[in-house]
Formats: sequence, structure tokens, C-alpha cells
Amino acid sequence: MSDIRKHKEKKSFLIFKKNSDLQTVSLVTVAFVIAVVIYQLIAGVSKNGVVAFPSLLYPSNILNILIQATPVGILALGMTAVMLAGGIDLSVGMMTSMFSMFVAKVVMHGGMHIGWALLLGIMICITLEIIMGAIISVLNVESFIITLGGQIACRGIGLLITRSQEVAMDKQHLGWLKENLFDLINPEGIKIFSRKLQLPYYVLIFVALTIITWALLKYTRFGRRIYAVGNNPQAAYLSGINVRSTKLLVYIFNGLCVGIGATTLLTRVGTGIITVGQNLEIDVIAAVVIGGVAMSGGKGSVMGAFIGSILMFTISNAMTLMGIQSEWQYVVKGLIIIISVAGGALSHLFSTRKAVRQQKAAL
Amino acid sequence: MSDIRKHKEKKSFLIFKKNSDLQTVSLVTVAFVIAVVIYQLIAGVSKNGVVAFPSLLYPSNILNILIQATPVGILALGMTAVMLAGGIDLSVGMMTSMFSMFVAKVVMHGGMHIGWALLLGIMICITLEIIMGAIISVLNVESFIITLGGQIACRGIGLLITRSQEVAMDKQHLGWLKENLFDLINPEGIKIFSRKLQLPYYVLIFVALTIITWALLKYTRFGRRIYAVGNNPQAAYLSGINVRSTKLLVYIFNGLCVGIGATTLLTRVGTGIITVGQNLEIDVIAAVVIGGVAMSGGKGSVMGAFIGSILMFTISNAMTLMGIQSEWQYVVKGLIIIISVAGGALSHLFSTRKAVRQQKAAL
Amino acid sequence: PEHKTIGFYADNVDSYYAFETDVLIALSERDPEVNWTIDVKTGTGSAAEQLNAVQDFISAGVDAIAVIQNNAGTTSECIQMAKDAGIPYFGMTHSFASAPNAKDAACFIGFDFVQEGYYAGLDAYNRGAKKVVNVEGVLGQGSAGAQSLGFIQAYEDNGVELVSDSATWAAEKNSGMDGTEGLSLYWCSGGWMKDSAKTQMTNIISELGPDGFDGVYGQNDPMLEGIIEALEEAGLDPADYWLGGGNGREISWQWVKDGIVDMDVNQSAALEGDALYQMLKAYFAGEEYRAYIHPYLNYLHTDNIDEIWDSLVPFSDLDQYLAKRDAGLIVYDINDPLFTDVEGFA
Amino acid sequence: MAEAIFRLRNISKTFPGVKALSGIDFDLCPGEIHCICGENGAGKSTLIKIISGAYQPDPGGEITFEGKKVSFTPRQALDAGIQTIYQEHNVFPMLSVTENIFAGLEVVQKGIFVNKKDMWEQAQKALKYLHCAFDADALVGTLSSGEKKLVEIAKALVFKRKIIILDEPTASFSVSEIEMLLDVVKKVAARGVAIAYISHHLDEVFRLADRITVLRDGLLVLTADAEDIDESTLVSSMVGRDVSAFYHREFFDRGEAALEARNLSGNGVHDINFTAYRGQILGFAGMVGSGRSELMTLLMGGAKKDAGEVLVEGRTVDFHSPADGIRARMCYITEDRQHAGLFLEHTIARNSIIANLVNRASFFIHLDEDYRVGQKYIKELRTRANDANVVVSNLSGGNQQKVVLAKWFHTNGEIYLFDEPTRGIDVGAKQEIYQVMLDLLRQGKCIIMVSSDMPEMVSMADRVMVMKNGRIVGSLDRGEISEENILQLSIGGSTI
Ligand SMILES: Nc1ncnc2c1ncn2[C@@H]1O[C@H](COP(=O)(O)OP(=O)(O)OP(=O)(O)O)[C@@H](O)[C@H]1O
Ligand SMILES: Nc1ncnc2c1ncn2[C@@H]1O[C@H](COP(=O)(O)OP(=O)(O)OP(=O)(O)O)[C@@H](O)[C@H]1O
Ligand SMILES: [Mg+2]
Ligand SMILES: [Mg+2]
Repeated sequence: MSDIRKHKEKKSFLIFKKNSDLQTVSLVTVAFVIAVVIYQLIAGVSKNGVVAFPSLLYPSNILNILIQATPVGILALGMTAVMLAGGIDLSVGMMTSMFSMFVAKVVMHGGMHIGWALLLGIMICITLEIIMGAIISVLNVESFIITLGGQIACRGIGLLITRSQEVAMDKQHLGWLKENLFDLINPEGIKIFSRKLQLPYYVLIFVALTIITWALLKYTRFGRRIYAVGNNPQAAYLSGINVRSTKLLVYIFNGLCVGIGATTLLTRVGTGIITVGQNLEIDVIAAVVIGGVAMSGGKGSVMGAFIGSILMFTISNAMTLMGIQSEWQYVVKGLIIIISVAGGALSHLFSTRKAVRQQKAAL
Repeated sequence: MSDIRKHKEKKSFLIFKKNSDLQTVSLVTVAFVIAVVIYQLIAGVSKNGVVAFPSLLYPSNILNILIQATPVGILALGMTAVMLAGGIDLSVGMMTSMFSMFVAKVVMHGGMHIGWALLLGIMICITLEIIMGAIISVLNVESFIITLGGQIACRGIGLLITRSQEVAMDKQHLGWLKENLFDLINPEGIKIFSRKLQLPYYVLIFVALTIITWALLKYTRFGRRIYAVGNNPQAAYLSGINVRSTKLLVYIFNGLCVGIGATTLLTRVGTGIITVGQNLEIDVIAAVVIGGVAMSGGKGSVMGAFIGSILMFTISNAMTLMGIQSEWQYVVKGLIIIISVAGGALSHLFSTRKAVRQQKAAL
Repeated sequence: PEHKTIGFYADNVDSYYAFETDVLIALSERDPEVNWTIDVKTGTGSAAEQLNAVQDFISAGVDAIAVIQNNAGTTSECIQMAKDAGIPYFGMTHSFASAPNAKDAACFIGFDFVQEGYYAGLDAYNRGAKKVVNVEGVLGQGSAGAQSLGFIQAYEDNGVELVSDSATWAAEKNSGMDGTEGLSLYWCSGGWMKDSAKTQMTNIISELGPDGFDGVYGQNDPMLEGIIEALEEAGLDPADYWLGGGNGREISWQWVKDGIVDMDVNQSAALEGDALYQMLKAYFAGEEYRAYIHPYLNYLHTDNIDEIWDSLVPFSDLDQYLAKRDAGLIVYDINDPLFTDVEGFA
Repeated sequence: MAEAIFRLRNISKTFPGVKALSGIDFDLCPGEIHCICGENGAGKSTLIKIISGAYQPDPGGEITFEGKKVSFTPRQALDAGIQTIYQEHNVFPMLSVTENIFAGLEVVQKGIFVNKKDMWEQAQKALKYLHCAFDADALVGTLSSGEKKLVEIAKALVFKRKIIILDEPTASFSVSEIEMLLDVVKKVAARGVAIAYISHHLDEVFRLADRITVLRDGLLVLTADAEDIDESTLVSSMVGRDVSAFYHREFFDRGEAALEARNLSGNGVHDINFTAYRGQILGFAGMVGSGRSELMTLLMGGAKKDAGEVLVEGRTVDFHSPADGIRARMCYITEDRQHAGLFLEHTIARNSIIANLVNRASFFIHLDEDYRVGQKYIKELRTRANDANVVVSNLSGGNQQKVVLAKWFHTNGEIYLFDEPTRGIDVGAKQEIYQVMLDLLRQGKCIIMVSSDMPEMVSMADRVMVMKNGRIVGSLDRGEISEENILQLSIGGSTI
């Protein structure tokens, strides 16, 4: 018992070490939101002379950000697992495109039932990830380049499926996934600040999947093994961990996430087209790394990746709300990515120094 | 003396270890070329009934491949240095775009002399690389994410420079760089197989730069230190190598390569536009890694990257020559990337086993 | 006048889209009767970005949303969102006629890409081209496919025997130079970009040889420029081949005049921007307006170039456009019959 | 004695959570061998890292080199003629031996180009001087732990140095290498080089030292000439109590056969036959590279066997991976803790439970339980760490080794393969580990111990197998075990 109490006490001293990355991304997010809110308040007063509630914080807008972040967020869950195990997956964007083209094609031109099509699509994603994962884990080669090959091949497969055409889907096929939860409460829709609140089912999938992944990584044997394999595969092997199958399972899990994420994206977009997932992997990896997952593996958390994806979309959302040109949006987004990573390293440096200084003073 | 002889003898035992990557990429390239040539011969006979010289091997076509590979090849030189030092640079594509937009803008709208514009553009590339390199080396953070931020920011800067417009350049500005060397011999042009031979000056820049980089990495102190830093930065620091400045210098060198590579690309394209360098970094990294440079740093060579870039462009060239649809081109390209890396690992595995077996037999 | 905010989204960075925006902004700024702020947001060519942008515009409370779309399916979603929020949705450039709720949009203004391809096909047919390299835009993009379709239709309508009917051929394509006596095509994609088109063309010349083709269709002018360079660098004379383009930028007027290129189709984004300006103005004033229209295409070729030179619509020079507009050299009024109604939307 | 070439005055070093050194004074004189002793975590490595410039001391202290006040980076220290061989490996695995030796100190000709031939010849010379069995072209990644150490030592010989610092250089050496190294160190010192030498082997210390400095808990306990000090004073000043270097162990009755190998071949070893019994320690002795670690890896299932049989509890087993070994209740305490034993970025708690995951039935993990496990072994093994949430990379070498032990003890195995169990462990803690090993025997468990530490082998093993070139060349029963006998067998008359 006393051990546990001690454990709780000691934790606070070490918190900067263990959670600094999660802290950094949270801090950057909060700082960014505060800055935007202040700007909106000032701009509102100077324009209309009255204090107006900042539109960034409208409940409807917060829900919007969540909606927009859903596909990237779901993909980020799988990517987190892959990167914790020391790998990376560049193919997820094009695999998403391929998935959307496949599902749209078989449903619209093949007459398949949407449920079967989605299931089959997810299985294809998992299969492709198994192939790549097997090559990576058995031959022990760079995941970067294998999945880069996968990316390019997926683009080709997707284009072949629809013969480079785009295939639009009908509303009824995926409409049920984006029904508004608030409509259940009030079929007229609920409005706050005269903006209708939107909360499609698929956002719930995102939230649920985040919690599941979080628990999986933190509280299960499998999760532990992922961290161990990412940190030191050799030691992991000698500690009785099946490094190959752990890596393989991680890619399978990633394939599942890609399938589900692609489903939500297809639901939003409504069309199977090659551009659906273009450059998506960059957003996903950025979200994961901003969230504190080390590129070298073994370090980071799902919650970081979750906040990371939210941050990415908060940036574009806020910049649009403020009416800032999109050219500047890129500059700001780039700088924020750099700042959150560099800032994390800096704050780590400073907190270490500070701890040393405090200790000296205490002695 | 006897020591030296022993040294020579022993080398053969180790050769598979030290050069296997260069061997793999050369092997894949040769195998690919042979396969295409055979296909072309058979297709030629079955179509026209006569054996025709395969168009892949037309001197004019080989020069074409070299021309097409030039910008990626030059960027691959800088990327090789960066990756050998254990880093990566995702910003090179967008930096190329930004460079082209900057040069086109100041020359066409600002009236600057092209020479000054190029010089200034190269300096800007170097400056941006210095900033990123400094953050990476001083704070010791993931180069992946810092340069990803740089990529996004460069896109914004480029778009701001031209206000999202494209700026076409006049022929006279960069025409001198693409003058045909064969025209010096015969102003009428030299034709083989009734195809005119092309060899613009900028290809010579590529070849010269490759040789310089090769010597730099292989035979200079700076080059050897890059390998050490990439292999084990901690040990390098304790061995008295200035890890930070080595990394920084590598990024500076990369900035120079980006500037020169972007110049050749701008010469080819003739227009400053954001799409000039879009996704270029993927081609560049693929070429470097196919060429045998380890993502983890410390292993690989410039020659591998050189052959890697040639291979990448030989693939698209050959596929077009064979009249294969571009959808299939993606699939084949993806597979070849996977095969050359997986094949490298496999052959390494086998040759190790073989060496062990031979040794056993010898005992 | 009352202040209005317009959220303007363009799918990608593109000089065509940018010029459209510039014309819209320039016209609104010099018009004392309107007081608009135009928030321009540019994507990177992905559908989700379009959705996000529209959603963000709704959050920001804009008075109108104008979008150059990624694809029709996504646009259908966007129209629904805008409708729910009570904000008018103006769509430009790429057709979303296939969207079931297309008529809920406040406008569609965009060129007829099939028609554009048709002009090229017609010209090629008239000049006897039979083995044509077709350099498409981005693989899988609707407008690229439409141009190819129009090109084949022109041959079909002139009674040339084809491998299959035009719609099938355009969807299936073929590999290598293949087709009938009347028309063979070599399909490739230059992704709308000069350098890719040049690379493709260089490789194709290697393969086919100088006599393996007699025409090249570059679906926009940057690709056409790459094609011309590839021909020249291979020691071939562009004048020996039928060359046709899309876009009809200023540079290609000169090519046509100089006989380097046989034809092009003048399809300036300025007309779209101008039309959008007129529609927005009418919408805010509560007036009726023609909501679903194609701007007119100017088919220019070596025979008519001198005739129509003055009435060609500038493609990138804003001042020249405004000057020509003020001088009455070009037709810009959306009520002019040169602007045609979109089929099924009159 | 000559004037001190290097002087530390009032040097302190603080890490977050630990004060590693406080107020240390330390001198090095030309030609002297100055040994530094102390328990694990006493601050020895930290001290030498301050000398070598790898760490900057807290402000307030003073460092002088050749009479001048200095503040070194590793580069400046090297340029000043100070070469350090650190406790942990400091090599470039993907580079050759030559490139390793000359990294950062390349020989340059004609302005900018490196002189490969010259460097290769110098490297080759140094390797020969150290009797290395590999040559200067070998990739360092393929060398064994001890061979890597030799490469690092070769580095110190190639250049003319004023000060050479060795932090536990012999930890992965066997007797003949140790002899050779002590010899080399003495010769070098005789040339006027100042040498700082850290070792937990007190016999080495007494054979080498001119002066001895003892650290305890970051404080300087004593500095004295070697003549003025005897072993028991040294040990008691290190540990604060009396312990003997030779451990007088209890013996237990031989139990049943637990692990047996019959004509076992594979992974570089051939025709291995032995039987290990419960309640006994079976030792494996031999020279560096004799294949002992390879044999352990093979037994555990970490490599494929080519021929022969392994029997656990009398039943033939066929392991495909170490996981199978763990399931058969075997434990493998690897020799290279950084590379093969630990998850350096993870906490002690996480490291402690990882190997037992295989045996855990539950899919879920309880964080508090993990923490308790970590704490339990910190206490039992007397690990110097604040608590089980400390990240392992912040521990001293010996304490890291204790975490490796914790990881395996927690699996509660029946057969223990200890590969260099006390490498880098101080005298006091060694006793504790021996105690733990005896406790295991008392519970009727079986231990196989690979060790290059002769006294350890002699005092702990019930029976010793001696290996050479991947084969067992002889075995010694309890009465026959002595340093001379082991040495004779492992050299075996024939040339190496
Ligand atoms: N980088 C670091 N960060 C935090 N604490 C450290 C660090 N390096 C060492 N320490 C702590 O400083 C103390 C002294 O460590 P040091 O490595 O000098 O011990 P040592 O005497 O060399 O021990 P050993 O014999 O085990 O090698 C230990 O308590 C260790 O945990
Ligand atoms: N990965 C590898 N590739 C090639 N050779 C290796 C590899 N690992 C070890 N060796 C070689 O195998 C031989 C036996 O090494 P091993 O580690 O088993 O020796 P050991 O008796 O345990 O010695 P030590 O006490 O140094 O650990 C050595 O000569 C070593 O160079
Ligand atoms: Mg130490
Ligand atoms: Mg060993």
C-alpha cells in the first residue's frame, strides 16, 4: 500500500519526462485556440462594437472540427500502432483511394450490397497490409520503402478498378452512417447560435475506436509488446516476444483502421475517386508525430495522436473563420508543426534543467 | 606486405556485405532492361516479321532517360548525404516549386537578371535548409517532421510569391542551359535510327555533380564523418566529431543540390508553378533507397542513388515504349520498388548463408 | 451598399482557377454598387478539403459560397449542407449535372468540355489526321475524359469507322497505337503538366518513330508546349504534324498564327469569373438570372485566326480582359445567346 | 611523482533526480595508473565522462590540464591527447574496424582526401599488437562484445596519447585477454602516459594501480597510493562493510537433470554434450569468441539447430524462438544488456515485466501491479533508482544489469542461463547476486553460467565445461576447478 502511495507522489516529479509530448501538443492546441479566440473577440468588437461569442467556439463549429478530423483521426490510430512498433506506412492514403474506388465500383456497377462491399473492401485493405507487413517483418526491411512501393501500386490498382474514372455513389448507400444524432432528439434539428448541430454516427465510431486503441496499447499484452518491439526489437525477441508476428499484427490492425477510416471518408465524400486519399498519409503522419510518437518507435500515445489530428483541422478551420488567405494557411500550418516538435524538445530541455536547478536548491 | 595481401584476400569474403546494395540495384536494373529488350524483340518479330533493334536501347532513348532523370538525380545526391547522416528531407519537392516560382517571378515581373535570380534562389534554398538543419541538429528532433513542416511552409511561401499564379519564362532566359551538345559537332543535329541525339548542358552538370559528391562522400574527412554520424551519433560525438555541424553541413549541401536540381527542372519546364516539384521528394527518396541507402543512416553510396534514379525513369520510359497503360505503370513501378528492396534483403540473406556454408566446408 | 462575404473555394492551385478569382475580385472592386469581401481558399485536389471548406464557410457565416469542385458526388453533399444552412451555393467550371440535387445550387457556370474535344476532333478529321497521340489531363478527372470523348465523337459523327462506339472507346481506351484505318489513338496522361507531357511525348517518339503518328492532341496549353518542345528536340518539325490543344491561352494564339499549332479552343476562365460576378450581383439584389449556363467556346484555327483575333478572350492578362470588355470586343453578358443553357437545366 | 597533468577540483554533477558527484578532487600524473573503485552508481563513469568532456560539471568546480584551466568538449579532450574507452560500446556497427578507429581522427593526405591505405596499415598494426583474431576490414557489427572492446582499445594505441581512460575494459574479456590488456596498459604507462582505470576486479586493480581513488555515493572516500592500502580496506571503504572477493558458497545436493544437450550443433557451435542438474551451477568457460554466447542463444531457441537434441526435464524439446524457451521455464540473461537486454527508453517497471508476458494468462495488464513488481526487485536487488518509473537509460551500468536480472527473475523460471551475470556489477552487489543465485539453487533450480570472471567461475561453479572454437574441449569437476586448469584447457596447447 505504501508503495502505491509513494508511486502516486513520485509521479508528479517525473511527469515532465513521461508526458512531455502529450503536454506539448495539448499546450500548442490550447495556445492556438486562445490566440484565435482573442483575435476573434477583438476583431468582433472593432467591427461591430459589441463583444460577440467567438465563432471558433460555437458548439456547431467544434463538432465540425471533430467531423472533419474523423477520417484522418481514424487512420492516425492505426498509424500510431505502426509507428510505435518502429515502422511507418506511406500507403494509407492511396489505399483509402483504392478502397473508395473499389466500393463505389462494385456497388454502383456491380450491384453488390453496400454492406458486403464495405466488408470486402476492408478485407482487401487488411490483405494488402498483411502482404506488406509480411515482407517488412520477415525480411526485416525498411517499412518506409516497402509501403512507398505499396502506395504507388495502390494508385495503379485503384485506377485499374475504375479505369481511371470517378464513380459517384447514391445517397441511400452510405446515408445511414452520417445520420445526425441530434435528429434523434429533435427531428427538426437543434440549433445553437442559429447554427444547426451536426453529429453523424461515424464520429462515434471515431471516438469509440480511439478509446479501444488507447486501451489496447496501454492495458494489454499486445500493446506492451508493440512498445517493446519498437524500442528494441533484438531485446524483445530475446524476451520471448514474437517480433515478426507483433509487427504483422500491427499492420493488420492498421489495415482495419484504413478500411474503417476510408469508409467514413467515402461516406463524407460520396464518390470513389483517386483524389480521395491523395496526400492523406502526410496529414496522418503529421498528426501522429505532432502528438508525440517518436519516428524511431517505442514512445508515444494514442491520445497524443488524437489531439494531433484535432489540432491539424483546428488550424485550417480557424484560418478560414478568420478569413485568412489559404497561402498563409500553409505557412502557419508548417510553422505550427515545426513549433510543436521543436517546442516539445525545448520544453523537455528546460524542464530537465529546471529540475536540476530545483534539486540543487533543495540540497 | 603480407598483411596487405591478406587484406585483399579477406575482402572477397566481405564483399557481399559491403556492396550488396549496389549490386541489388544494378541487378534489378539490368534484369529489367533485359526483360524489356526481349519483349521488344519478340513483339517486333511477331508484328513486323523482322528483328528490329529494340527502341529502349536506341542511343537517343538512353540519352532521353538520362535527361529525364537529371532533376531527380541531382536532388538524390543531396538526399543521399542527408540520409547517410541519418536524416531525411521531405521539403525538397516543394522547395523546388518555390524556387521555380521565385526565379520566374523576379525575372519576369521584377526584371532581375537570370544569373542573379538563380544565385539568389539557390541562396534561399540553402538558407531554408540551414534553418531546418539547425533546428534538427541543435534540438536533436526528428528530421522527418521538421522537413514535413518545411514542405508545407514552402508551399505557402511559393504560393505567396506568385499569388498562386503560374509565371511562364521566356526561352532566352534559360535556353543556354539546354542547348544541345551534339549541335556543337553538327549544327544540323546527329541522328541515329532516325532519332535525333539530345544532350543538353544540364546533363553534364548532373554527371559532374555525381562524381563530385561520390568523391566527397568516399574520400574526404567530411564524407567519412557523415557515415559515422549516421551510424551512431552518440559514438560520433564522443569520437570528437562535431555532430551538429556535420548535420548542418549536410543540409547546406542538400540546399545547394536542391537549388541546382531546381534550376535544371525549371529549365525543362520553363514555368514557375507550384506543381513543378509536387511529390518530387517521393521520387527522390525512392531513388535513394532503391540505391541501397539505409533509412537509418550510415550505409549506402551515391552510385547506388545514381543508378536508382536512372532505374526509376527507365521504368516509365520502357512502359511507355511498350505501350502499357499508365495505370499499369504505377503497379509495376510500385512492385519494382518493393522487389528491389526485398530482393536485396533476400540476396543478402542467401549470400550470408552461403558464405557460412562455404566456411564450414573449408573448416 | 450592404456588405456581403463570399467564401470562394478552388479545388487546387491552378492558373485557370486563379484567373477566375482575379476577374471576380477585380469586377467587384471597381463596382460601386457592391461591397463584397471574397475569402479565397485553395485546396490540394482532395474531395474532403472541399467538404471541410464549405463547412468552415458555413461556420464563418458567409453570405454565399462559390466552389470550383473536386467531383460531382462531393458537390452534392456540399449543396445539401449549404441548403441546410440557408446559404446559396454557386458552382463553377466542372459539371455536377449528375448530382441529384444539382438544381438546388444557385448556379452552374462552366464550359462544355465534350464540345471542346469535339472541335479538336473535327479539326483533326478535316486535316486528315488518322494516327493521333492523345495526351490526356489528370487520369480519372471528368473533364479530361470528356475532352477525349468529344474528340472521338467528331470522327464518329463524320462517319469514320471506329473500333467501338465513342462512349465505350473513351471509357475502355487501348494500349499502344491502336484503332482502325480511320482513327488510331495512343493514350497517355500528362497530368495537365508541361514536363510530364514532354516526358511522355519524348518516350512516345522514341517508340513510334517520326512516321508512327501524324497528330498530337494536347488537352491543355502547358502540355501542348511540352509536346512542341519534345518534337523540336527530337529534330521533328511541328508543322509536319496535326497539333491541337485545349485552353486557348494567349501563347497558343501566336502558335496558331505562326502555324506551329493547327487549332485550339479559347476557353478563358475570365468568362466564368465574369458570369459569377453577374449572378452574385443579381442574387443579392433578388433578381432573376440564368442560373445554369455554358460560356461560349471560340474555336480558333490557322484559317480563322486573323479574323477572330480581337474577339479572343484573354486567359491570363487581367488588364487586357477588362480593356477588351470595356471596349465591347468580347461578349460577357450572361443573357447573350452565345451563353447556352445547360441541357436539362433551362 | 611527476606533477599532475590533469586536475579536478571540487567537481559536482547533478542529473534530474540524482546527484552523481559532489565535490570531487582528482589528479592524474604522467606515467601513473590511477584506479577508480566504487559500487555501482558510485559515480565512476560520470567522473571519467567529465574528464573526457562528454559531460559538463556543475558550475563551481575547476578543471586544469597542463596547468591551464579548461572546459572540454570531447573533441577538445581528444585534441589535448585524452582518449577514453567508455563503459558501454561506442562503435559504428556498419563501418569497418579501420573506419571505427579513425572516425573523427582521419588521416588526411593532399589537403582533403583521406589516406585509406595508411589508416588501414596503422589499424592492422594495432590489432596485431592486441592479438586480435579479426582484421581491419571486418565490419564491427559482426564482432562479439569483447572484440568490439578490443577495437576501442586499439583506437587508444594508434594515436600518441597523454591520458588514456579505461572504464571497465575487461568486463567482457576472458583471462588471456585480461592478461594481455594489463600488460599493454603497463607498457603504455611506462611511456609516460597517464592512465585512469576503472574496474570491479580488485585483483586487476592491485596489479596495476599506482594510486587508488574510491568513490561512494558520489563522494570521494579516499585517494591513496596502492602500497598503503590492502584489499579489505579497499572493499570496506567501497561498500562500507567487509566482503571477500572469493565467495564461499553453500553446496546443495545434486537434483535431477534439468537441461541436457546431445551432439548439439548449430549457430557456430558443434557437437555439444552436457547435462545440467537442479541444485547445481554448470559453468561455461573459454576465451572471447569461443562460442559460449552462441551456445546459450541456441539453447534458448534464439537460433536454429543443425543437429543433435536438447532435453528439458528429460523430454526432447524443439524451440523455434526464445518464447518457447521461456515457456519451458528457461531464462536467458544476455551479456549485452544495452543491445539485447533492455528497453532503454522504457521504465524499470515496464522492463521488469516484459519477459513474463509469455506466461501471463490474462490479456490485460495492470499498471499498478507492474509498478509493484518493479519496486519489489529494486528493493530485492538493491538497485540504485528512485522508483520503478525511472527510465532505464538514466541508470548506471551496474544498475541496468540489475534490471535485466529483475526481468528474468520475474518469470520465475526453472533453468537459468546466465551469460556474464555480474558484468559491471560491484563487489557488494555481486555478493547479493550470488546470494540470489544460491537461493535459486536452494529452491532446486538449475543454473548455467557463462563467465569470463575467473574467481567467479572458481568459487561458484559445481562443474565447468571449457569451450574453444565452438566445441567443448574439456570439463572439470568441483575438485579440479582452478584458474590454471581452466586456462590450460581453453588455450589447449594449440595456437589460436
Ligand atoms: N544520463 C543520466 N541521467 C540521469 N542519471 C544518471 C545519468 N547517468 C548516470 N546517472 C546516475 O548517476 C549515478 C552515477 O552513475 P555512474 O554511471 O557514474 O555510476 P558508476 O560508478 O559508473 O556505476 P557502475 O559501476 O554501475 O558503472 C547513478 O545513480 C546513475 O543512476
Ligand atoms: N552477428 C555475427 N555475425 C558474424 N559473426 C559473429 C556474429 N556474432 C558473433 N560472431 C562471431 O562468433 C564468434 C563467437 O562469439 P560469442 O559471442 O559466442 O563468443 P563468447 O565465447 O560468448 O565470447 P564473449 O565472451 O566475447 O561473449 C566470434 O568470433 C564473433 O566474432
Ligand atoms: Mg560505470
Ligand atoms: Mg559471450
